Amino acid sequence: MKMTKTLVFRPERCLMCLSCVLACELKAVGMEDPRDLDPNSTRKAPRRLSMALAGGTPWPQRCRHCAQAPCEEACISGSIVRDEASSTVRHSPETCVGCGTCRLVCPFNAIFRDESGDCMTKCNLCPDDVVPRCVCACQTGALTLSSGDRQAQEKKRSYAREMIGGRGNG
Amino acid sequence: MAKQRVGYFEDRQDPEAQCSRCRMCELICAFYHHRVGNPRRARIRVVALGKGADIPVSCLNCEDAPCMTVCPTGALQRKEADGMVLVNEDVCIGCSMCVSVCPAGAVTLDPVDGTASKCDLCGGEPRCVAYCPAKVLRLTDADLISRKRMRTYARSLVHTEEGKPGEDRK
Amino acid sequence: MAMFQGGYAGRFLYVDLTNGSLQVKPLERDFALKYVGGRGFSARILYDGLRPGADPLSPENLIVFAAGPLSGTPLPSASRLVVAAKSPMTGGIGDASSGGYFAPEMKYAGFDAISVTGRSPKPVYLWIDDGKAQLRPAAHLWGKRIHATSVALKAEIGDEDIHICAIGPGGENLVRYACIVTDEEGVGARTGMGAVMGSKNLKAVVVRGSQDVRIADPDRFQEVIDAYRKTLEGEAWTETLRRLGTPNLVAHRQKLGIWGARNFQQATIAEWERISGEAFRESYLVKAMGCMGCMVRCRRYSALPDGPAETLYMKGPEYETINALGAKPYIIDPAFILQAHYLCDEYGIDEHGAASAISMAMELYERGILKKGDTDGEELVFGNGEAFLRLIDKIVYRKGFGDLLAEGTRVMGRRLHAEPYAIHIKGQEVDASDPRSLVTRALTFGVATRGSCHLRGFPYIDEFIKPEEGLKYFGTAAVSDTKALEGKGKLVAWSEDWITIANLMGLCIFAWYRSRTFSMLIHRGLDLVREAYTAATGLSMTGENLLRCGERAYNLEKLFNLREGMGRESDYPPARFFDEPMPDGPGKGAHLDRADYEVLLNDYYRARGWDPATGRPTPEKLKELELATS
Amino acid sequence: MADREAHPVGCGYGLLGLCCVSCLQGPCRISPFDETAGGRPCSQDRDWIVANNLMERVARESLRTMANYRKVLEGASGPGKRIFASRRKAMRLLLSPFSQGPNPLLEELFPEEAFPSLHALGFPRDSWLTELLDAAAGRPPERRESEAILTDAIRLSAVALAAGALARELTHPSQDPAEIALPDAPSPLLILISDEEGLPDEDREVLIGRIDAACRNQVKIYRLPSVAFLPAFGRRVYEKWGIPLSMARGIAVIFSSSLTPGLAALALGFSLVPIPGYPIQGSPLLENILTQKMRTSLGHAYLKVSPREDPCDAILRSLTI
Repeated sequence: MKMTKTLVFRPERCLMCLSCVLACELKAVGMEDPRDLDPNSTRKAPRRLSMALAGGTPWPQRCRHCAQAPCEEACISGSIVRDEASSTVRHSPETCVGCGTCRLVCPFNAIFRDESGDCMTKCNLCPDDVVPRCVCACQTGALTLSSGDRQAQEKKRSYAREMIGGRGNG
Repeated sequence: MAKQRVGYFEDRQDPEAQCSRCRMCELICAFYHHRVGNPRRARIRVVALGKGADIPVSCLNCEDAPCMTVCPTGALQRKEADGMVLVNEDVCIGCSMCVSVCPAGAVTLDPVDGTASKCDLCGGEPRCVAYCPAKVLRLTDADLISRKRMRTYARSLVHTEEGKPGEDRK
Repeated sequence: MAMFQGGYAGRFLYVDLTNGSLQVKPLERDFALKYVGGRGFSARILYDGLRPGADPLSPENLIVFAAGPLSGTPLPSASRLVVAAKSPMTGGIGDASSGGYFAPEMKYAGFDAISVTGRSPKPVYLWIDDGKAQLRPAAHLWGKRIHATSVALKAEIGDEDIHICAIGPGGENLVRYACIVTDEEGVGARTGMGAVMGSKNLKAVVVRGSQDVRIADPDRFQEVIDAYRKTLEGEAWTETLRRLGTPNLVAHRQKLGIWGARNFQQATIAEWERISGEAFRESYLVKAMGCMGCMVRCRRYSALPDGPAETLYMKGPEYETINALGAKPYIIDPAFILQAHYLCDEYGIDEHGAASAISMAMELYERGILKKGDTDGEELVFGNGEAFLRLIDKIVYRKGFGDLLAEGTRVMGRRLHAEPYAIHIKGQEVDASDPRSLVTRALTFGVATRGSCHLRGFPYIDEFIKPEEGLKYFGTAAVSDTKALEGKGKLVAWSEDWITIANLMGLCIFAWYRSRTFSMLIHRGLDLVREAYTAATGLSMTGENLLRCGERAYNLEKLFNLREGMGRESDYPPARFFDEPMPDGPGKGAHLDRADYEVLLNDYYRARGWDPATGRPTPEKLKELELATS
Repeated sequence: MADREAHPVGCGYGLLGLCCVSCLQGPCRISPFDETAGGRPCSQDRDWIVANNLMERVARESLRTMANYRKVLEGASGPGKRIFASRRKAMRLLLSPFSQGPNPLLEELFPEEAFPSLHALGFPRDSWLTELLDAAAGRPPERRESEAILTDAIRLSAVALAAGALARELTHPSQDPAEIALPDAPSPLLILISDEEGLPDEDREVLIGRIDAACRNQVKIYRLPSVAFLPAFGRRVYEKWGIPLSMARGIAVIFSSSLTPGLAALALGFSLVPIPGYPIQGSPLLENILTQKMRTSLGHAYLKVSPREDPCDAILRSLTI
């Protein structure tokens, strides 16, 4: 889990425009443009990313790709595997039997049952895309692909600057 | 005794009594905890702001710590009422919620173990304080910073005799 | 990785800029045991990789960035990086070392050494991210000064925690004595490594890593760290070093009267207090800085108010800066020294190179050999600061007279038929002091493999070694008498091997190796390093083996120079030190005696086990050092 | 955000018309997939939101047209511009909120026989302002069916079209619509209208050229400067061929950044190919009304062009139905 890419969220930039949610759903049904949707089909897209308001501040409810993922341990069919190279927890729908134990153990309610298939679904951080679809759709840069380490360093930097009163020695 | 943390106390008039970015604190911290040389796994990081401003930043031991409240598995706890917030490695699942909410960015995920890693005061007598060649890191109680800033603010309100505003006014 | 329990990262990176190939090769165990690291690796790689007679500024040349086995470990002051290549100044092997954070970061990225050859068609920089290396276009960085380059790189990569080894406009325009600047602070200055990078169109090497540097035996390593800390308390040398940094030597030079002022025509400076360590500490010092893990913190960080609004912040003046920019052109003005120092670091050229070339031109101008017409109308008299600054710009962009100055004193001597005024050994300007009154110093400068250099041996051991220690280690008590010749060969040979150990391990010569008492020298220099190496890497190492590794690396460099045709005749100080007596100061009237120097040189060659006539290591010595291969 | 070109990003909700900003609790964005998602204090469903967005947009646009109409009307009452008092009174009535009963001018512009689809869809009863106020009265909390809102929008756009035609009549009396040359036998017609003269746009000209070239042989192409000609065109078709527009299988391709011209043309009986398309896909019900239901009941319809499809193919496909 070295200097790898994970989703980093900056609440002060989020407008709750939900474009990320729509982009993720469109990717789930394999579409590029919402207008291609067939109006009569009642197929629901699996909801892998949703935005919640935690005490007034926006908060993306999604898979956080934990290092020791409870869902990985709970999965009876072994279809949830943590991929160290890209530090993401990958779920493969083919081998999933749809028992739902992962949904029970996930502390973030980030795993849902996929209506169309009889299996579960969660965010796999768009393995085939260079940049995940939700990051692409976010216009204000609230949702970005960087490493947790760098986010911590940025906060340390702003804290340090604030601590010396911004004078930075003249 | 009051809650403790590692504080940075510099004296801008004395060239030796300021952080000289030798990063010995990072090296010795990583060595004490993980027995390796790797500053990225240290729990204290020196932030270089340029123009001679280098500030070591580590856990502030907040009163109601956001990392404790947001941790889904309760891995971040205080042993005694006024002790340091400590990480329980076996319970931590590496979801990096604490990394997102920590105001000073002092909590990071350890690149190798994948669990949260933050300052734990080395069990009472921190190594970074012992090994800092400039002796600018000291074990202080957590709310000292505010008193110091109150004093500097008060001093800035008082006009000195020659009519020049207090040195900190700038 | 499994080959080493710790210390070594176990991987070398070989880069060929012509076809952009990046190869990672493992580090063999016996290669590591024989050449240890740093200058050992670079000497071996250069010796094997280069054919004799290759032009230093051609794609054929090879530049090696090498870290030591102790770089990256929490051992204090294990921060030195060695950059080596065939030198455009001397034509032999050249290396420069610089402190800061680059070598440790290289280890965290998983590489012990990086070797770059070939020339890239377009400017590029090498970006090493946690074990993966790639070449990225750097056309937008070409022509930028050092600070601007690192700001642009940090913005492009989007991370402040990266470490950069870059060249400035000086290196790009192939100024012979261009230097390499790491993290805008550490300067690998001597022997023109920047020009080699410039000739390869390599603007910078940028590195970031998060891998562990493992320690084989952590508890034992902890003891070494604590032992080292104990040696620092109450050590006079480290106390002055922390208070004043290297400029504390200004007072020492004035006391001994060994300045190289006015291009070595004057040995003392009347108003030396104006440029002493105390003066700089009073008016310009911001704070003391330290390289990675250094508990001595000799680095200075100064601020020079440049006009009402702007203040120039810079890594402060070292003693060499004051000696080069202050004494040689005899401009005794601290503000000027800082201004010129800031320019040299931003442009990426070596202060000694520029100062020697300009002060030689000043001497030729005062003697009438150079007219106003030749010097683009500059009034080149000693003490003319404005002309000096203008000439620096001309040197960097090779405009007019600057183009000749950029070639260095040796080439100037040939072209202007003024060899006696070119004070250099093997093409490298004499730096630290005037050795005419101190015999060991002269020998150390003379035989240094990278040209005149005070960091190759430890010239003033004879000032504080006690006679009984001399007897024990060097077989003769006369060693402690600075004037005597006897035993000095063995002393210089020993101190060269002993200092090479620092460059092998990646340790800093000031913070770790310097001391005013010989017993502390041995304790820290051999015993603690042996302990640290064994604890870190798990490979057993003894004191004698350490010295032999140092000797092996040194002999390899000597073989490289011999292969380039630099035999015994290149081990002589310039004619001025023999013919002209010291004009003033305590050593007034002293000059090197040719006969004495011959005796010294023969003594040194015999101590080294080299053939006195040619200076070539004898086959027995090569077999003893297991260098018999080529 | 790295490969933005790979996924051209417009706001998905806006394109579908599912972003409702009509009250201060909003904006609420309804997911096209999940009926219940997207917090809605007013708990309206998707169809109502799409219809409401249509309505608000048409209302806003008609304001501009009617303001222009009023300015022309005041200008026309000066000396030397003789129009019969009764006609001016009727014209002014088109704007007043208190007019009772149908306005004779509307009858004159849209005769029953020439435009049966307009009468079926929702013939504007009296004046613009009454239409607007009735439509506004239907806002929440009274629950108003989305279909009703759609007919309000059509009625409003028809009035706006009428006002546009009358204003043109006053400003360009000389242009006699009669000389539109129609072929003798009824045959399919293609009307290319671009009312964006003010905004030069090469892509649009190129597209028009392509459509022109592609459909030249199958259909008779007319290039009209603005939608105001359509009522006269419809009447002309009825006089010459005796059949109303919707049976004449006329297709109107309208390049416009506003909604009203297209909606009015659709009401008059043209099959509509709007470029860019209208935000109605968000509600299956409305889309169904404007496409299938209209096709079956009235013979012409709104032709949906999917984003990556070339408009020429859509037009050719609709010609063959």
